[in-house]
Amino acid sequence: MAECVTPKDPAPLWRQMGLKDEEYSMIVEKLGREPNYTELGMFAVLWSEHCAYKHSKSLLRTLPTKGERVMVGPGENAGVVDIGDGLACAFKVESHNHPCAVEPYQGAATGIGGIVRDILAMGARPVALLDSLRFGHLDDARTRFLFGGVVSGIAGYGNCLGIPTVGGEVYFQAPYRQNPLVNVLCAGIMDHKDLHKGQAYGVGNVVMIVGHSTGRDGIHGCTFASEELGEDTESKRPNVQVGDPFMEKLLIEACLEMMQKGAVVGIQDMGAAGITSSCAETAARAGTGLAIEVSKVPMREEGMTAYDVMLSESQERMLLIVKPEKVEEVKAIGKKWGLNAAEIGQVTSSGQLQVFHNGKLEASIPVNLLAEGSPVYNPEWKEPAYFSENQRFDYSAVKVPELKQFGEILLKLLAAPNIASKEPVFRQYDYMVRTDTVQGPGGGAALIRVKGTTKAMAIATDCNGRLVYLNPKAGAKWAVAEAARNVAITGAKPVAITNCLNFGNPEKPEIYWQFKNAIEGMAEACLALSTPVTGGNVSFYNETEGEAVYPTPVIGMLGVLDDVSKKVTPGFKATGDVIALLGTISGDAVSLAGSEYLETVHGAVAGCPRDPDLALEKSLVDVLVKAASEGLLRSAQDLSEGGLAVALAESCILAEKGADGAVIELGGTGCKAVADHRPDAVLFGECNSAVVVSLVEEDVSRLKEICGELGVPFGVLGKVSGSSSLRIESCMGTAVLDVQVSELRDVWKNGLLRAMAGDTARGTTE
Amino acid sequence: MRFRGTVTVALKEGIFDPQGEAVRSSLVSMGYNRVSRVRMGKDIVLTLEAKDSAEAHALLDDMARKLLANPVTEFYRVKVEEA
Amino acid sequence: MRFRGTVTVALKEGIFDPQGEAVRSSLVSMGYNRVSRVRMGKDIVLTLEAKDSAEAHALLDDMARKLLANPVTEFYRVKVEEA
Amino acid sequence: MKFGVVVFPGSNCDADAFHAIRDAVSQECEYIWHQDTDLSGFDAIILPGGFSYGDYLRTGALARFSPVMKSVQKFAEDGGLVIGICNGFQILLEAGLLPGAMLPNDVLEFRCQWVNLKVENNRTPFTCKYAPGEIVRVPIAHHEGNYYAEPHILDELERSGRIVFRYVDEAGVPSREANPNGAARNIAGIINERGNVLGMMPHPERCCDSLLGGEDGKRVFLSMIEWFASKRACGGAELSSGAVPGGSSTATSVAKDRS
Ligand SMILES: Nc1ncnc2c1ncn2[C@@H]1O[C@H](COP(=O)(O)OP(=O)(O)O)[C@@H](O)[C@H]1O
Ligand SMILES: [Mg+2]
Repeated sequence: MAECVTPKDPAPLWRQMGLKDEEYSMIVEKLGREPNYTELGMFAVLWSEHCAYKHSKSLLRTLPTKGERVMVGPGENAGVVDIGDGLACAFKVESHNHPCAVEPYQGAATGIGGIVRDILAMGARPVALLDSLRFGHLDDARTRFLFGGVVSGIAGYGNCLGIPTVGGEVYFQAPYRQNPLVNVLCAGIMDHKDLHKGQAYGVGNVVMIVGHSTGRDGIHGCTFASEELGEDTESKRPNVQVGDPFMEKLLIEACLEMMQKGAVVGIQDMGAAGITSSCAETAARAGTGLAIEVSKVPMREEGMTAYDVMLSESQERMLLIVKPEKVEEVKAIGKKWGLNAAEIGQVTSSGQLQVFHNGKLEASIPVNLLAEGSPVYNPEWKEPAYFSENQRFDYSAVKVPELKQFGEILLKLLAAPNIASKEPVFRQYDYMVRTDTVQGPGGGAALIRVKGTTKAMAIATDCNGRLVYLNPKAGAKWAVAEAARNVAITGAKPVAITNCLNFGNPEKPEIYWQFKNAIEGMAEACLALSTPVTGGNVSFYNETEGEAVYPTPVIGMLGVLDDVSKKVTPGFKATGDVIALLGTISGDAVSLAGSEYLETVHGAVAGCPRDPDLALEKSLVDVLVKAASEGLLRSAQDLSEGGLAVALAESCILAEKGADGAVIELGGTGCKAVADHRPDAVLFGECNSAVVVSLVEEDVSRLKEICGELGVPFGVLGKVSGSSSLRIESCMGTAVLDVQVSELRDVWKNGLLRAMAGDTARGTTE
Repeated sequence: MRFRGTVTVALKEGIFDPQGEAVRSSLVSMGYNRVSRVRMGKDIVLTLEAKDSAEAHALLDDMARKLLANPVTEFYRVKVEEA
Repeated sequence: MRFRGTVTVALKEGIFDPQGEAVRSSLVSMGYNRVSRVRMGKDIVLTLEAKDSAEAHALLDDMARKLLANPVTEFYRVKVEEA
Repeated sequence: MKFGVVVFPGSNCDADAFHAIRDAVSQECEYIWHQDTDLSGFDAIILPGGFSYGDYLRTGALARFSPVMKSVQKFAEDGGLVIGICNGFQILLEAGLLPGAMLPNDVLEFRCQWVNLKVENNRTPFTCKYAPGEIVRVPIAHHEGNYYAEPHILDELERSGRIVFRYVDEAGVPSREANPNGAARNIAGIINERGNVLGMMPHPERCCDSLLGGEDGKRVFLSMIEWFASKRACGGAELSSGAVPGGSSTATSVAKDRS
C-alpha cells in the first residue's frame, strides 16, 4: 500500500488518486467513516469522470431515448434496437483517446477489445466494427506515428477476432495533434430471447470471472482518462495494457456458448475500473450486494493486494452471475475454450460490495454509493469569444477564384487527406470476414446483411468537428443529419443512434458551453429525425497543455434496409442516366463556413455554420428510403466535405466501368444558378441538405412525384456521359470545370499516401 | 570500420506478453512442462560503419531509442562486434 | 536447477527480409546512412528447469527444432544461463 | 458429400466456410473440434481461415500441433480431399503437408482486397469446374501470404503443374503490381504431389454470392463435389498421374524435416 504514497508529495491520498476534497468529504459523510486505502481506491476509480459521468449526467438526461424499436436504452452496456424478424442489434461506440496518445497500437487494440465486450455483454454476437479517428496534420512525424500505430492496432486486434471493420472515418485537423481521438463502434446481433443484462440478480447466485488472469495492468486507467494530458503524462501513465485478441476471440465464443446454454443470469464486461466497477454496477442495477473473495481471482503476478486486484484493468475478462447449479457447466465451457472460469463470490442481499482477501474483510461499500452516488456537477458555462467573432466573419475577404481555377481546386480538395480515399486505412482491415459485408468501407454507410432474412443493417459514423467547433449546436445537428443521410443513401431507414462525445475539460466554462450546445443540437436533431439515442460514451479532458480538441460528438447511426437487394451505392451505373439533386444547395457565402474548401484553399477555419433545416433532412431521408424501395435510384451520394463538386467527382470515380464521366448544367431547376451566387460556394459549400442521385430517364417523373409529396426540392443536374470526364457548366453553357475522371481518381486514391510520404521516424513529442 | 550491432528489444518486465504466454502453453501441451515462462522479443542485427566500437555503440543506442524500441513498452540492449 | 534459455531465430541468409529492409530505409532517412543492412529476428527467452546446463541446452534445441523456428526459412541459436 | 470444417482456437472463417458449403453449394457440413481425431465419415476437410492460436510465434505454427492435425495428415494420405484456405494454407505448410513457408507480406501490412487469380491448373479436384487459364476474382485478407520456397522446389512445382492459382493482372499477366504480398512467382495456391491437398491464400468462401461482389469462389467447392461424385470412376491413382503429372518427392522430403 505504502508504495503508492510518494513521501515527497504532501497532497492527501484522495487528491493523489484524483478525488476532489469535497468528494472525499462526501464519501466520509455517506459512508459514516473514513474509507480505508482499498476503499478509497475503489471510490477514486468509480467516481472518476470516465465511470461516473459527473459532468455530463444532467445534460445527457435531456437526450431523447424513447422509440418503438428501442429495446434497451442508455444505462446498460449497450443500446439494443429491434430490427424485426425477432432479431435485435446491440450497438455502441466508445473512446480510447488517452491510451492511444501514449501507445497508439495497444491503445487502439484494447479499445476494440473493450467495446466488443460491451456488445457481448448484451448477449449479442459482435458482427461489425467501425472506427472513427481524428489526428493532427500528417506533416508532423509524431502524428504519422500515432496514425500508423492506431490503424495497425485496430487491424491487429479486430482482424484476429474475425469481426469485420466495415467503416469509419478519419480526419486530420490541427487541434487533434497532441490528443488524437480513437472512437470505435461495435454492432452485434441476437435473437430477442437472447438479450442479457449486466444485473446481479438472485441472492446466492455465484459470481464468476471468465477470461484472462488478473495482473497489475492499468491500475487507475480511468483516473488517467479523466485528466488532461500534460508534461508529466509519462510518469502518471499506468502500466500499458497489452491486448490479447486471441484470448478475446476465445472469450467471445465461450461467453456466447455459456449464454446459449442458459447458464448466465447476468453478464458484464470488465473495462475501466475492472472488477470494482463490474461488481458495483451489476449489483446496483439489480438492487443486490456482492461478496468477493480476492484470493480466488486467477492472478498472473505474485503478491497482489486486494487493492491491486479490485482496480486492475487487465483485458479480456468478463464477470458472470451464474446459478449455482450451472457453475460446473460454465467451468466446463471455459475449459473447452482454454479459459479461466473461476468462482469469486456470491450475490448477497446486503446492498454492499464486500471484498474479502483470504477471509479478511478488506472493503465494504454500499453498491449504490459506489455506482451511483458520485456527485453530479452542473458546471458553469460561458460563450467563448470566438463564437461572436465567427458571426462577424467577412466572407468578402475570401477571394472568389477565377473560373479557370476550379478544376485545380477540385483536384486539390480530392487530394486533401480529409476527403481523399481512406483505402490505405481500410485495406488493412478485414472488412469481409463473416461473409455479410454487402457494402464495406468506401461507400456511404456500411451494409451488413442478416443471414436468414432479406435484411441488412446500415451503419455509419459521422462528425465534422470543425463545424461543431465553429457552431456547436448547428454542428451537432449536422453530424446527426449527415449520419442519417449516409444511412439513407444506401436505401436503409435510419432508426437509432449511439454517440461518443469527445470534448475538452468540462470544468472550463467555454468547453462546457460547447458541450451543452452540442447536446442540445443532438437532441433536437434526433427528435426531428426519429432516431433516439440508445447509449454512448463521454470522453472529457481531451486537452494537452490547455489546448482542447475540436468538440467532437461522433454519431453512430444504425439503419435497417428491409430488402438488401434494393441497396443503392454511390457510383454512377450507366451512360445516359439522369443526374439529379434532391434537396437544396444555398450557394451563399455562409455555406462556406467551416468548409474543407475554406481551410484547404484559403487557410481559414472560420465562419458560423448555419443550422440544418431538420424538417427537410427528415423528408430527404424519407424520399431516399422510398425511392430506393421502389428501385428508382441507380446511385446516391450525399454532400459533405467538399460539397457538390466532390460528391459528383466521387460518383464518377466510383462509377461502373464505362459509366464514368458526367455533364452537369448548374442552371437546372432546384439548384440556384452559378451566376446568382458565389460559384465557389455552389460547388464547394457545405452545410447543405442535399444528395446527388442518378436514375434512368423513365423514372424521373416518379421520383419527382415522391419528392413533391414529401416536400423535397428536385432538380435535374445533368447526365452520366461516359465521356470519362467530369464537366460542370455554368448556366450559360461555358465550362466551369472539365477534368478527366482518371485524374480525379488518381489524386483521390493516392492523396492519403502522398500526404503520409515523408520520413518515417517515430515522432518525438515536441 | 565495419561493425555488426545487435539490438535486442523486449517488453518491459511488468507488461503482459500474450504471445510468450501462448507459446508457453503450447510448449507445455507438447510435453515441455518444465518451461515456466516465455517472453518474446526482437533481435535486430545491423551492419554499419563507425570509426570505433564506442561510436558504433553510441549510434546503435541512438537508433534503438529513436526507432527500434518503443520506450513506452519496451527496453533494449545493444551489443557490438567487429564485422 | 532453473535456467534461462534464449533462442534467437532469424531468417536464413539468402531470404529477403522486407521488415529489416524497411527498418534500414527508415534509419537511412533519419540520417543514419552508415547502416548498410538490417535483419530482423526473434529473441525468445524461456525460463525452465533442468538438471544441468547440458540438459537445458538439449531441451531448448529440441523445442527450437520442433516449434520455435521454421527450418524452411529460419535458423536458430540457443544460449543457456543459470537463472 | 460431407464436408468437415476444422475449428481451431482462433479460427474465424470457420462459419463462413460452413455457410458456403451448406447454403451456397448445398452439401452436408459439420464442424470438427481441433481436439477431435476421428474423421471417419467425412469426404473432404476444410482448414479455414483465421488466426489459430492468435498466429502467435508464426502463422499456423501452433495449430499444427493440434490433435486433429495428425488425423488430417492421415486423411490426406488416404486420399481424402483437404483444402486449406488462408490460415488453413499456413497450417498445411507448417505441418509439412505442402512444401514451402509463409513470410510476412512484403508491404508489411495486412491486406484485404479483391485480387485476380489465374487458374493455372484446372485438372485438379479443386479446379475442374474452371476453364484452363481462366481469370477469376477472389478476395484476400492476410498479413502473411508471401509464399516462399527454395528455387528448386519452385521449379518443381512449376514443372509438375502444382501451382494452381497465381496472382495476375486483368490481362492475366503475373506482374509485380498484381502480386499483393510478394509471393514467389505470384503463387496464390499450390497442391500436393498426389493432388488431393490444396492450399490457397485467397478466400473462395467469401465469393459464393453475387450480393457480396462475386461468385467466382463457388466453383472451388463445386469442383470438389464433381470430382468426388466421379471419384470411383477416376480413382486416386489416376488423379495423381493425371492432375499433377511427374510429381517429385520434394514435398515429402521437406515435410520430413518437420516431423
Ligand atoms: N477509419 C476508417 N475505417 C474504415 N473505413 C473508413 C475509415 N474512414 C473512412 N472510411 C470509409 O470510407 C468511406 C468514406 O468516408 P467519409 O469520407 O468519412 O464518408 P462520408 O463523407 O460519406 O461520411 C466510408 O465508407 C467510410 O466508412
Ligand atoms: Mg464524412
